[in-house]
Amino acid sequence: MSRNVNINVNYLTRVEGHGNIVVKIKDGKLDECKLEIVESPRFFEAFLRGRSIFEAPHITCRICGICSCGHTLASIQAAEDALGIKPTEQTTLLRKLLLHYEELDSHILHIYLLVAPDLLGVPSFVPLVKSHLNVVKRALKMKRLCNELCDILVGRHVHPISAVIGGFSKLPSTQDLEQMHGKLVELEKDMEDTVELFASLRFPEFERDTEYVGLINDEKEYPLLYGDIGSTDGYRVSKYDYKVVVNEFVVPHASAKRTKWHRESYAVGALARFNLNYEKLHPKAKEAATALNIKPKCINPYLNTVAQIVESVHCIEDAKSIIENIWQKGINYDEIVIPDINQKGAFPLRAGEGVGAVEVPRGLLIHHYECDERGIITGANCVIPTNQNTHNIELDMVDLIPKIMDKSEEEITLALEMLVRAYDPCISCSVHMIDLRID
Amino acid sequence: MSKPKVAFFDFACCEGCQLQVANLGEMVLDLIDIVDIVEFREVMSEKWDGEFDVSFIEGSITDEHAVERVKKIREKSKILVALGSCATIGGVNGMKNSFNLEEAGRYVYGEAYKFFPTIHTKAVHQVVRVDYFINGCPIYQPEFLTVLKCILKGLPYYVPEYPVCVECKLNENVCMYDRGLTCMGPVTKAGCNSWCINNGNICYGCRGLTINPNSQGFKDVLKKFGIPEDFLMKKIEMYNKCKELDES
Amino acid sequence: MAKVVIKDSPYNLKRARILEVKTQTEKEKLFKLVFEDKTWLDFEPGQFIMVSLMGIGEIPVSVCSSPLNRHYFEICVRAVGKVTNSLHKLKAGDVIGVRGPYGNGFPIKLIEGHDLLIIAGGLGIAPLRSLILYAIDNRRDFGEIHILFGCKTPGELLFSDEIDEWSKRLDIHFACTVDRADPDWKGNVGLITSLIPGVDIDPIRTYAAVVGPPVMYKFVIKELLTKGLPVDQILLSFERHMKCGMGKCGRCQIQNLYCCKDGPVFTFKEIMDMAEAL
Amino acid sequence: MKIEQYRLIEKSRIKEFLNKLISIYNVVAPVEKGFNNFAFEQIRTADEVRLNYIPTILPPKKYFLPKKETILEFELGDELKVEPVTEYENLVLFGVHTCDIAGIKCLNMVLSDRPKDTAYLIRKKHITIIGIECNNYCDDYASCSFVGAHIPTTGYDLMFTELSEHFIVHVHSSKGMEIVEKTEMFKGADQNTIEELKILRNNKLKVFNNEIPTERRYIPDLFDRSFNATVWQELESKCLSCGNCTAVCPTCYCFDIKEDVELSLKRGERYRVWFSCQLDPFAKVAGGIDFRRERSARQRHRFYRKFRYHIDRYGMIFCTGCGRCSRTCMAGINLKEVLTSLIRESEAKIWRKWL
Ligand SMILES: Cc1cc2nc3c(=O)[nH]c(=O)nc-3n(C[C@H](O)[C@H](O)[C@H](O)COP(=O)(O)OP(=O)(O)OC[C@H]3O[C@@H](n4cnc5c(N)ncnc54)[C@H](O)[C@@H]3O)c2cc1C
Ligand code: SF4
Ligand code: SF4
Ligand code: SF4
Repeated sequence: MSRNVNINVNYLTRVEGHGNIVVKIKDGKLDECKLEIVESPRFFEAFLRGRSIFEAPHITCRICGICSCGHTLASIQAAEDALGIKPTEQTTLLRKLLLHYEELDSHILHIYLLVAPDLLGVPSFVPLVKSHLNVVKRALKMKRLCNELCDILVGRHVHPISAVIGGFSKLPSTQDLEQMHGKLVELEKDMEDTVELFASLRFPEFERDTEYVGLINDEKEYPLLYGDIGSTDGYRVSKYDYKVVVNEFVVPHASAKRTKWHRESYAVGALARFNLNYEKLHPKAKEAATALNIKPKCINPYLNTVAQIVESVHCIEDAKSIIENIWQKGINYDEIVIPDINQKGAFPLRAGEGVGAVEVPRGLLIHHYECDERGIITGANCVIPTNQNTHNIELDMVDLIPKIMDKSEEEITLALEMLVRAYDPCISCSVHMIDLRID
Repeated sequence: MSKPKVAFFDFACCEGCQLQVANLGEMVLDLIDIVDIVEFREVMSEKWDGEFDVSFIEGSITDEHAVERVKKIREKSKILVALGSCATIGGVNGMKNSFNLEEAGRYVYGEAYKFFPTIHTKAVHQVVRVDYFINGCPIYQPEFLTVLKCILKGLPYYVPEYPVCVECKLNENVCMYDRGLTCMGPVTKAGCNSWCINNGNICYGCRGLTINPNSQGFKDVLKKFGIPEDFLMKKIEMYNKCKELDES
Repeated sequence: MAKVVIKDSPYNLKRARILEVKTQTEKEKLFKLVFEDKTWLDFEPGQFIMVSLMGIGEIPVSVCSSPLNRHYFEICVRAVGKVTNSLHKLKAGDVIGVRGPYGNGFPIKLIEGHDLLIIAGGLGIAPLRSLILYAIDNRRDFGEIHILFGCKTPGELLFSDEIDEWSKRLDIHFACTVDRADPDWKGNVGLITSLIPGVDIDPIRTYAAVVGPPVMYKFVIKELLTKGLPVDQILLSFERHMKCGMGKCGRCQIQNLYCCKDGPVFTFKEIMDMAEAL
Repeated sequence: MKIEQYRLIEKSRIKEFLNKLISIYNVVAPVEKGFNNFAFEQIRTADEVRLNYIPTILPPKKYFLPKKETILEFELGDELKVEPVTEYENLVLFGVHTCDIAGIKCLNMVLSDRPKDTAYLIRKKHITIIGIECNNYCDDYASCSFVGAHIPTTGYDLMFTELSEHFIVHVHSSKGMEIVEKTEMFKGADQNTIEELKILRNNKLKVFNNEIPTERRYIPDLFDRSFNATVWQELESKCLSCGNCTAVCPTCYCFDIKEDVELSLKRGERYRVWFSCQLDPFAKVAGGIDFRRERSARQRHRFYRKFRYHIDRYGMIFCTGCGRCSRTCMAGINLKEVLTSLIRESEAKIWRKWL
C-alpha cells in the first residue's frame, strides 16, 4: 500500500499550551513524526535570578495556571531545602491536602472537559450540554467543588495565595474544616458515578512498554509530596540526583533536548504513579481500578486517563482522612506564617542549594534553586513533567502509526491527538522548552 | 437576536485566566446560554473562521509571531478584551525586560537560544487597541462577569481608580503595615476585593498601579518602616515592568 | 437577615414613559416624558430629576420644559457615558425610572419684577430653557429679558427652532455666538463673554442666570461685575457628581454646601469666597 | 442619677451574662484580630469577647449603614419593575465605646434628616446597643475628651461601667430593660455603688485631659481661619489617597451607588457601597473635571467635614475622638497633630496682627 499522508495539527486543542503534531507518511512509510511545542518561551529561570528566594513560589506558580499549586509546592520545597527550613507536621499535612486538591481539580478537568468529548465523539463539552446534560452538570459541579476546596484552604486554585515558604499565611478555622469535609463527601458520590461512566466507555487499545518514573518512598502512603525518584525498571535515586534521571539529550530530527533514563525515553504522570505505587492506593481506589479494568503494570498510554480516575478516588479518600486527622489534633494557629520576603527575619538566611521534587497531576516536577547568603537566587532550574514525556509521546506515535496506517486521515489524526491528550500535556509549563523547529 | 460569538486566545501566559473562566463551575452553563463560545482552545476543539463579536486575549506579546497573530485577531474582532495581568500590564513576563534578551535566552536554552527569537515583553494594548481591561493574576471571577455583562450590554467598564486598601479595609483585615510588612495595596488598582490580604498574604500589585499614585508619599512610608527603596522597585517590577513602555 | 420591601424608600422610582425623542444635535437629544400614573411633575425651573436606566445607572438631569406644562416634561441629554449613551438608544414608548425633583431651582419669586439676563453656554441652555419658558408664559411679571447663548460651533446649537422664534420676538433681546464659525454661519463669532459688554441692562434691576461649562463661569462673572451687577443678583447653577440627590452621599459637596440640596442654583454671593466652587 | 435606673452585676459573672445573652439574641461584640487589632463580629461564646480593646478596625457603623447594601431590586425588560428593599437583623451590639456611640448619633443626625433614609431607620430600630464605659484612654491616638465623647450621655440602651467589684449598668431604654429582665442576672444598685460611680466620673475628668491645645468652642473659628493653612500642603505629599481614614471613621457616611445584573441579564439590583472623598473618582464629573484633584484639598475636605461644615448643618462636631483615622494611616497623618499645627499656625497669625 503506497499512501501519502500529511498530518499537521496546528495548535493542538484541549491541552494546556501550544503544541503541534507533524506527521508525514510517504509511500506508506512513516517519514516524519514529531510533536512540536510552539509556546512562546517566557524565560522564568532567567528572570528568577536576582529575586529573593522567598518570592520564588509566587513567581514560579505563574509558570502554569492548571498546576500552579503543584509548582508552588515544588518551589517551596526547593526553597526551604536551600534555606534549611523544616516544615512542621501540621504544615506537611496541609500541604498534602493541597496537593490532593490540585490532583483532583486537574484530573477532573482533564477527564471530563478534555478527554470525555473524544470518547463520546464530539469536539468539546459544548455539544454534550445537549446530549449528556447530566454528565456536563456533574463535571462542572465537581470542578466547582474542587475550586471551593482550594478557595477555603489557600484562597484560590489558580495561584494559591496562602501557601508560602515556612507554612501557611492563613490557617483553616474549624468551620473551614467542616466545610471542606462536607464538600469531599459530596465529591465522593459524584466520583462513584464517574467511575461508572468511564467503566462503560471504550479506550483505544494500544500498548508499548516503557520505563515509568515517579516518586517512591518507604512510607505507607501513596507518595506525592516527597520521596526518591524511582522507576518501574527497578531503579531508585535521591531527588538530588535528578539530573541523572532527566538526562537531557538532543534528537537529530528536531535538535531538541529530550529526557531519558535507562531506555530511549520514559514516562511520568498518573499512569507511572499507578504502576509504581499501586499497592499504596486507598482500598476504595483499588476497587475503582478493578471496576475500570486497569491493573499494574499497565502499558497502554491511553489509560493514563483511567489512572487519573483511580487517583482521584484516592485523593478524595485520603483528603478526608487528613482532615479528620487535623480535626483530632486541633489546629495550632500560632503557626501562621508571615508572608513573603522574610521581612521580619522570621527565618535565618544562608547561601544554599535546594531541590524540590513533587508529584503534580502530570507527573514528576522538579525545582532546583541556588541562592546567596542574602537569599537572592543565583541559579534556577525547573524540570517539567511534559518535557519528560515529549520524547515518550513521539516514540508512542512512531509505534502507533504503522498499526493504524490503513485508517482514514481523520481517524489517524484523532488517534494521535487523543494519544497526546492522554498524557495531559501541560505546555505552558515548559519553561524549559526544548522542542524547536529548524528549517 | 443571535448570541454574540465569543473567543478566547492565549499568548505567553500560564492560561490561568482562561482556567478561571472554565472554573466558573455550573455558571459555565449560564454563560453558554447567553454567548456562543466559538473558540476556546484550552477546553474546546471547535474553530471559527468568521468575525468575533468579542475576543478575549490572554497573555503577553513576546515575539514577532505573536505580534502578527494578535493584529490578525484584532482585525477580526469587534471587541477585544485584555484578560489578566499578562495581557493588561505584561505581568510576570515583564521581568524579562530587566535582562539582556540574548543573555536570558542563553541562560535558559544554552546555545539553542537562537531558535527562540524573543522581543521585549509587551502588554496587549502596547500592540493593538484594547476595548476592555480585566486585570489580575489570575482574574477575579466576579469582576470577569461584571465586565462580560458590560460588554454584552454595550456599556463601558471603568476599572476602579482607587487602591486595593479601600477593599481591604472594607474586609476588615489587619493591615500588613501593622504587621510590619510591605504591601503593594496602597498603589495597586482595586477590583480584586483584596483577595491576597484576605488570605493572609500581602498584595503583590498584580492589577497594576493606580492612575495617580503618590510615589513620594509611598517612598516616605517605606522609609518610615525601614524598607529600602530598591526593595520596593523590585516589588513593582514583578508585575509592572512593562509600564515603562507606556511611558517612553 | 430579613428582607423587606420599603415603598417609602427615597430611592423608589416612578415610571415615566417616553412620548417622543427629538434629535437636537449630534450629541444631544430631547426626551418628552410623562408619568405613567398620570401625575404631574411639580418642579421649579432649574430643578433636576434623577433618571434611571435599570442595570445601567442613575444620573441627575435638569428638567428643561416649562413648569406650567401639565401635559409632559422634557429633558435634554448629551451623550457622554454609560447612562446617557444608553438613554440615546431609547425610543418613544420606552419606560424609564424617575425620582425627584431635587434641588432649589431659580428663585422665581425674587426674580419676578426684575429684568432677567440669561447667559447659557452649550448644554447650560437646558435648565435655563425652563426658566425662559416660564418667563415667556408669565411675560408681564418680568421686566426686560435678555438671552445670551453661546456654543462651540453652529452644529452644537440646541433648540434652534425655538431660538429662531425667541430672536424674532420683540419682547426678548436675544443674541447668540459661536466660538468657531462654519461657512453658513452669519451670526456672532467669539466667546460668550464678548456679548456681555454689548447688552444694555440696568444692573441694579437685573438678575443674571448663568449656566454653562465650568470654565465659563469665572469670565462671565467678571464681565457681570464690571457691568455693576450686585453679587446676590448673579445666579449660577453648578454641575457636580451626584448619586443620591438628597444631601447624603457627599459627592456633590462644595465646601459646606450640597449642590443637590442647597443648589444647584447659588447666588454668586454665596459661593464667591469658596475655593472649591469655581 | 436616679438610683432606679441603675443595676449591678458582679464582674466575675460577666461571661455568664454574655453566654446568656448569646442564648437569647444575636450578639455582636469586639473580638481580637491580632497585632493589636480588634473587630466587631457576631460571637458564639463569651470567650471570644474582649472587654478591653482599642477601637475596632471598622466602627459599628457597618451594622447601621452596611458596607454594601441593596436599595432596589429590579427586573429587566420593557416594563420598569422595581422594588425598593432593605435588609435588617435583630442585633445586640455589646461593648460599644462611648466614642462609637457618639458616631452613631452623628449618623442619626444625617440619615434621619429629610428626606429620611428609610432603610437606615428600619435597621436602627432593630439594633440594641450595650455600651461599655472607658475608664482610661485606649491609646495615644484617642482624643475623645476634646470632643466630649468620653462620658456616656445618650445613644445606648444599656451602659456598663466598671467599678471595683461590679459593673454598674445604666438602663436607658425599655429595650435595655428587656435584656435586664430576660437575662435575670442583675440586682438593684445601692447608694454606695452610685457614690462610687460619681467618684469615678469625677476622677475621669483628671484622667482624660484635653488632648488638643484649645477648646471645643474655638473650633469653628479656628477652621474659619485655616482654609489656606500650610498644613494642608504638607499633607499633599504625605497622603496616599488610600481612603483608609474615611473607611474606618465612625462618622463618614459617603457612598456610591452601583448596579449589578444577573448573568441571565433578566434581574438585577441597585446597591450602595461606602465610598470616600479621598479617592480619585469621588468628585469627578463626566467631563473629567475633578473638583478636588489635589490630595491636599481632599484631606482638607475631610477635616472640614469633621470639624466645621457639620457644625453649621447639624450643630455637631463629626469627630468622635476614637483615633481610628490616625491609627490606620500608614503615612502617619495624625489628627491630633494636624489640629495642633492648625492651632499653632493660626496663633502665630494672630500674634503677628497684634504686634
Ligand atoms: C444638577 C445637574 C443637572 C444636569 N443636567 C443635565 C442635563 O440637563 N443634560 C445632560 O445631558 N446632563 C446633565 N447633567 C450631567 C449628567 O448628569 C452627566 O452627564 C451624567 O451623569 C453622565 O452620566 P453617564 O452615565 O452617561 O456617564 P459616565 O459613564 O458615568 O461617565 C462619563 C465619562 O466620565 C468618565 N468616567 C466616569 N466615571 C468614571 C470612572 N469611574 N472611571 C473612569 N472614568 C469615568 C468617563 O470618561 C466617561 O466617558 C447634569 C448634572 C447635574 C449635577
Ligand atoms: S494590608 Fe495592604 S491593602 Fe490592606 S490596608 Fe494595608 S496596605 Fe492596604
Ligand atoms: S491583592 Fe494585590 S496581588 Fe492580590 S489579587 Fe489583588 S491586586 Fe493582585
Ligand atoms: S489613611 Fe492616610 S494615606 Fe490613606 S487616605 Fe487617609 S490620610 Fe491618606
